[in-house]
Amino acid sequence: MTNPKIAFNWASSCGGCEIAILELGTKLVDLANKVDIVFWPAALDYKYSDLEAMPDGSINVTFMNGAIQNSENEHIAKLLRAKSKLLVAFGTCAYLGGIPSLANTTDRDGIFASSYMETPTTDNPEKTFPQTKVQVREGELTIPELYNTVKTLDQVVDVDYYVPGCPPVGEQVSKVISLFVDGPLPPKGAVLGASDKSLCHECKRTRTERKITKIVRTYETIPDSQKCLLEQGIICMGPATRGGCGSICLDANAPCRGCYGPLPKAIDQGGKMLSALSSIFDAQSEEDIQKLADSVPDPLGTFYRFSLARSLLRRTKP
Amino acid sequence: MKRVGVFVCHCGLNIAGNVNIKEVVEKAGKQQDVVFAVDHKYLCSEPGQTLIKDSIRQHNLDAIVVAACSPAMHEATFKTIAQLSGLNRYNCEIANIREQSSWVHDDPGKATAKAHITVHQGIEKVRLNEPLQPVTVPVTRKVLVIGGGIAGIRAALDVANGGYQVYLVEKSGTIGGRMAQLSETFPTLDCSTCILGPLMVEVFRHPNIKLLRLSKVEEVKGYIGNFKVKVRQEPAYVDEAKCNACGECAKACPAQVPNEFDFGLTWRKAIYTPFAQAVPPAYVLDAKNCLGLLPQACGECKKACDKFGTSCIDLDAWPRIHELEVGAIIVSTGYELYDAAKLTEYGYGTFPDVMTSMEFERMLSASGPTTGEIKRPSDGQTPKEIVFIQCAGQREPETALPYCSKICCMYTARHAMMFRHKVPEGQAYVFYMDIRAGGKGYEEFVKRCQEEKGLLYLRGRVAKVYEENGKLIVKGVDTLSGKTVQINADLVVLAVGMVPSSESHELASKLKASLDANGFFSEAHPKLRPLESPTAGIFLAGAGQSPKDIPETVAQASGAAGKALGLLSSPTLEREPTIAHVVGELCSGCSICVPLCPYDALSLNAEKLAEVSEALCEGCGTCIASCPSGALTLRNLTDEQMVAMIEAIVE
Amino acid sequence: MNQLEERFEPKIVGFLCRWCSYAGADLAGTSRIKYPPNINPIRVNCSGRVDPTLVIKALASGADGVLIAGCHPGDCHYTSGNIKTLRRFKLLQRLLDQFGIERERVRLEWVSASEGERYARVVRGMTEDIRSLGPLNWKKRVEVLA
Amino acid sequence: MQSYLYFPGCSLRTVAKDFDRSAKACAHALGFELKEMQGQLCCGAVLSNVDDNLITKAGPNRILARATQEDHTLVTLCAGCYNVLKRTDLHAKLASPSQQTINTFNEETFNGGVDVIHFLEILRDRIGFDAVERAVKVPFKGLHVGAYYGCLLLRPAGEMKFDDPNRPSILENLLTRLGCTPIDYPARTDCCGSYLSVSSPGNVQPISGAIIRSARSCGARLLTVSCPLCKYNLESSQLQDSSGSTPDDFLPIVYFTQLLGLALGLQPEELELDQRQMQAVREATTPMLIGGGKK
Repeated sequence: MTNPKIAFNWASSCGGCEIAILELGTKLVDLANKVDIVFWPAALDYKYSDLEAMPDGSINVTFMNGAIQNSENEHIAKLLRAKSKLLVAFGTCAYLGGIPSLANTTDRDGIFASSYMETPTTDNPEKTFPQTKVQVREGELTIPELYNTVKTLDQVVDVDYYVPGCPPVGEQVSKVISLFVDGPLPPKGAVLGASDKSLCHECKRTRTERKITKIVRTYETIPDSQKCLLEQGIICMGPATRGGCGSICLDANAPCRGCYGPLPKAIDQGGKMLSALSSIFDAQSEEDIQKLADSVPDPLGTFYRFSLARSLLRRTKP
Repeated sequence: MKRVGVFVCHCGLNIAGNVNIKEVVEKAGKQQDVVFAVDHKYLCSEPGQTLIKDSIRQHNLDAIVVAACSPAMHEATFKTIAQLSGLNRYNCEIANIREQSSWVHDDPGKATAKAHITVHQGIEKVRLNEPLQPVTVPVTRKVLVIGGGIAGIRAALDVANGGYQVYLVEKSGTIGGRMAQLSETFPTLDCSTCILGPLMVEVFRHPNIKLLRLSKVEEVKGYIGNFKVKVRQEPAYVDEAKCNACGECAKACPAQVPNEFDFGLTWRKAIYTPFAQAVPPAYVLDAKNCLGLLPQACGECKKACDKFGTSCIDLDAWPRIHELEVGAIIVSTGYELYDAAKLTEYGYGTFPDVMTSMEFERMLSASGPTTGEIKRPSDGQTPKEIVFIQCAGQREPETALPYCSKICCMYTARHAMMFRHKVPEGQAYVFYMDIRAGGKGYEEFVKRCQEEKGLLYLRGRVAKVYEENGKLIVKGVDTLSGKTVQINADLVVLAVGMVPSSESHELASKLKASLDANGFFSEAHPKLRPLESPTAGIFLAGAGQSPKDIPETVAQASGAAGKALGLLSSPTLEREPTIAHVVGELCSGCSICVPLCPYDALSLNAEKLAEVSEALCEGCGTCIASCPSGALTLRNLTDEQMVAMIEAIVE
Repeated sequence: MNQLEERFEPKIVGFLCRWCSYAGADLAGTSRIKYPPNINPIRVNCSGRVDPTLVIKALASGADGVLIAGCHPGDCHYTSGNIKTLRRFKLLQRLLDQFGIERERVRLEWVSASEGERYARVVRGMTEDIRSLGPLNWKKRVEVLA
Repeated sequence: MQSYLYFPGCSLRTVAKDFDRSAKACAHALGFELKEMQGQLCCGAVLSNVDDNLITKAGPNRILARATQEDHTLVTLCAGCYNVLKRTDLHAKLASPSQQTINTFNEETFNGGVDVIHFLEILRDRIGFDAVERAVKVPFKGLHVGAYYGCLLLRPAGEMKFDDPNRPSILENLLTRLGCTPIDYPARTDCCGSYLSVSSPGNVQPISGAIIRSARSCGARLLTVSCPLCKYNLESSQLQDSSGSTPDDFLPIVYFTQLLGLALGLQPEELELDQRQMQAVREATTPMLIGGGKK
């Protein structure tokens, strides 16, 4: 029998997920013996035409990372969906929108304005902005159209499985891939390569009393590496975030930022964390409560850093 | 997949008058899982309840929604009928389409639309309800009575006579309360202390009553049937058992203090007995006014007691904390007087000869400052012209008390009559708004006074009182003749209103019992449950709940005692099972929830996962809102149900 | 008249605590105090039950406004559930600011069991404020700016 | 210079120019200015409390709606305007159905939110009587003056919350700082007769006459007021006949701003005090101490 055909592709992403796969190192070689990699633009030379040439459903499983932020992302997503039996949203961007979906706090014009006008290093007196089409002597050039709102993969095509992580950690990646090689596969829609419990469950730090008297930012202190960061006033998304990452950030004495996404029963990762955090504010009077609430830096960016596109509100008010 | 039935009540025209019942029924019938929908004129009536019962059987429903009045009214009734018809009582939901629809919206179309949404909400919720069994808890068969006035005394005696242990907590040095300060009582004019005294003694002697004087409730934990109460008792410095009230200590005491029992019209010593009939019949040392205990400054009382008395004084006594366990609490904290100095138009506090009715009451009393003679505070002369101002600072929503204290018409009539008896040549004027003399023999009594010679009732209010060469000029209006009147009076008596005890707010928050807008304890229902606070297990008696006269107070006290006895009659009681619980496989043990519980019902178990104690949880849901993993849920008010209801509203 | 008919009718989701605010709303009913029908209350035991996520959920699924009402501070039937609500609300306000949702749309009010008139006033005021803001209509807005 | 949005009202444009001008002068001397608001109207003079006669509320609502364009604090001098505008704002806050009717009618939406304050409140709460006292250049010595409040500043007390309706003290406290000897008399909060002077003038004389008698009997040599209508009634009740000639024991009435002005060292002309009034002030003041110079 022939090896299963697998494909990797990236949409709007930083490329970290690609690195996460390369991180498999020698395992990658063993993998190559078990599967045929039929499409992987980031690592090997493929053209979209190769992909278009493939018959529908001919790929066993495609790992797609990155959010959907422009017409090209969407086009390829649809193409890969057609060509693949199984489509996996690989990495937090594809799953929840990730960092790119913070762009949902503005829109195309806003992004253009800041990138092509406002940044101090930009000098653009002619006010030149990207055009989807431009006529040159050789003919018409086109580039993809940037969207106003960043979407998750499953907001444009049907997705079978999700793998969280920014990026997914090494051993989880190999587990997930081998799962597709050896099976058995969980029911459709499952989140793979992550725990169903929050990071607190695997956190080694000690907890004493759940209360927050003061919000402290990471640059303001060197936290006690043994004690719960929340109790030291550092906003740690751990309580509202899936474990499974091996709590690498916490081991580096840095707080969890929430990249593994919401817990199975949580309606909205940001909302849940906001409630958990404010519930344990150590303040009774309205003034004190106001002070603490005001001292939380950038609530939207803090609580929805990785999940804005998959949140209840999805973007700021248009 | 449930089979839901919807029952819509007309409530006569209360709902049907403003809501299109037919439309509500039709729309309800179209909702998912609804297999039967019907309306009835009065669902709470016997035929109405039978209709529900029969329909449940016929259409073998396993959940019902009753669209009627507020759940505060008949939720229990409808849940019970559901249960009697073989349903689990928690598969019954109430949709409030009266108080919050038909009664508050003018446009019938809109009221109907809202009623429909309300019913839809109920359907969505009941579809996801799970059958529950009540939580059974034991009952501590003892009662705490707070406040030793006539209400507390009556209630304590009734419970004690019913055979149960009573703790009677009184903040002052004696029981008796306001009634002990009264001279006579209307309408029969019998001497107040003569009828109160024996009851006080009965309390003192009763084997089932433990009297804690100089005591205050410090902390209340637990819930109906199982309250844990901390009571702080200040030391009397006098051994009740030994003291024979000889009074030698007071003779010896050098410290003079204004006597609060006479509203400062007389003096007492720092060691004293509030009044002759005080119970317990023992002296009290008031540490605040003693020349000094720590370090001991004087000690004359102790010397005197050791010399002539029973050497029962211990100046090194300490406060005591009593930890009581009771099943029911009766609140009888009584009333105080509205601060007359706030009524600047009458000049109380500025002019010595303007006094309150209670001060006048003391003056009438044979045990009072003037041993019953009427004299002007300013110069001790007998007043010839006296003005009584009723409703002083009452029925004045803008600036003072919005309500009527109910008893002033009666005692003012009595005061005026007593004045006439004591000063036959005197002339009394009574300014009133209208006479409220509802009660047995009351109207007749007021009539008698009004017919007295030298006693003039003027219907109208007093605008201002001011002093002019030795007289109090009272300017008012007589609305019957339509003329303004001016009276040059020697004495002015203000019938100031009753206000709840100044400590009732603090006590209420300890008891978690709510107060009304005027600071009186609120009852569970103004008509049907006037003896109970909305907080289960807490009963109300006397003027702490609303202004009352003595007969009413006594009646309510006996009623509250009856309620308490009813509660104690069974060794166990059932509690609502709609409480929090943890879905173990979802909990990560982040323990955000643990410190949030006001009842310490949350803890981490052996596997370091959150756990709820069913006996302690009251089901407030604060922990649920904080749970970042959705592992905590409130039985029958889960997030899924909340979302379903939200969608029913916005769709 | 015509203009009255075309008037935009806000949809307001109410979360009323059972002991104070829901009782207050009932009192408004018993006293026949009129107020706009734009609010539909959900009865919760304590305002502390109201997870900010549910408020966000309501706005996201089409509500024009959300009212959370509980006992006055110090009067909470469960001692201090309302204070926890206040903590969550203050932070939620800042989050909604960032999402561009006007403060008038989400309010936390203390309404005691004896304040029927106050409840009516709150609902009137809120309905008017939101009416002048216009519909929120979140789902549609987001789709339009895909 | 701190500037307050100011609404003078009709009387201060006509019969009570002296009140308006003296107040502005005092403000200037005390280091703030009264900036008149745009689009003034009559305040309506009386606020109807009934719910089926809203027209009287249309005017004040317009005024406040317009004031919000410029500021959220509005200063008044005339006790009448103060009473009407402050209460209009309170009623508007209730968001009652009738308020919506008014707004629809006015086509100017106003739902409350203007802090209507009286000139006296600036002195007491914003500047502070201490500062006022420090600014006094020519303190009065032994000027026995009676403060007359009338009703509109104080009542309805629940809404005005200006001072104790029965024993007010704000004017006395101010006068003391100016070196005056305020005298207490029972009638200082009685009604002056108000608009009866229009509908049935005959009834005003006894009412305001009693006030004058009460003040005089308690030793007042001068009365000070903050309401043009009170001033009118109290003065006219003393005139013997239509000729307007005054009796010898005529008790002069001045606005509190005029006394304040004198104490601040302003000239009688700036305060529009005529000869007769200045004469009265001098007579009422212990002679050798007139304008006793710096304290």
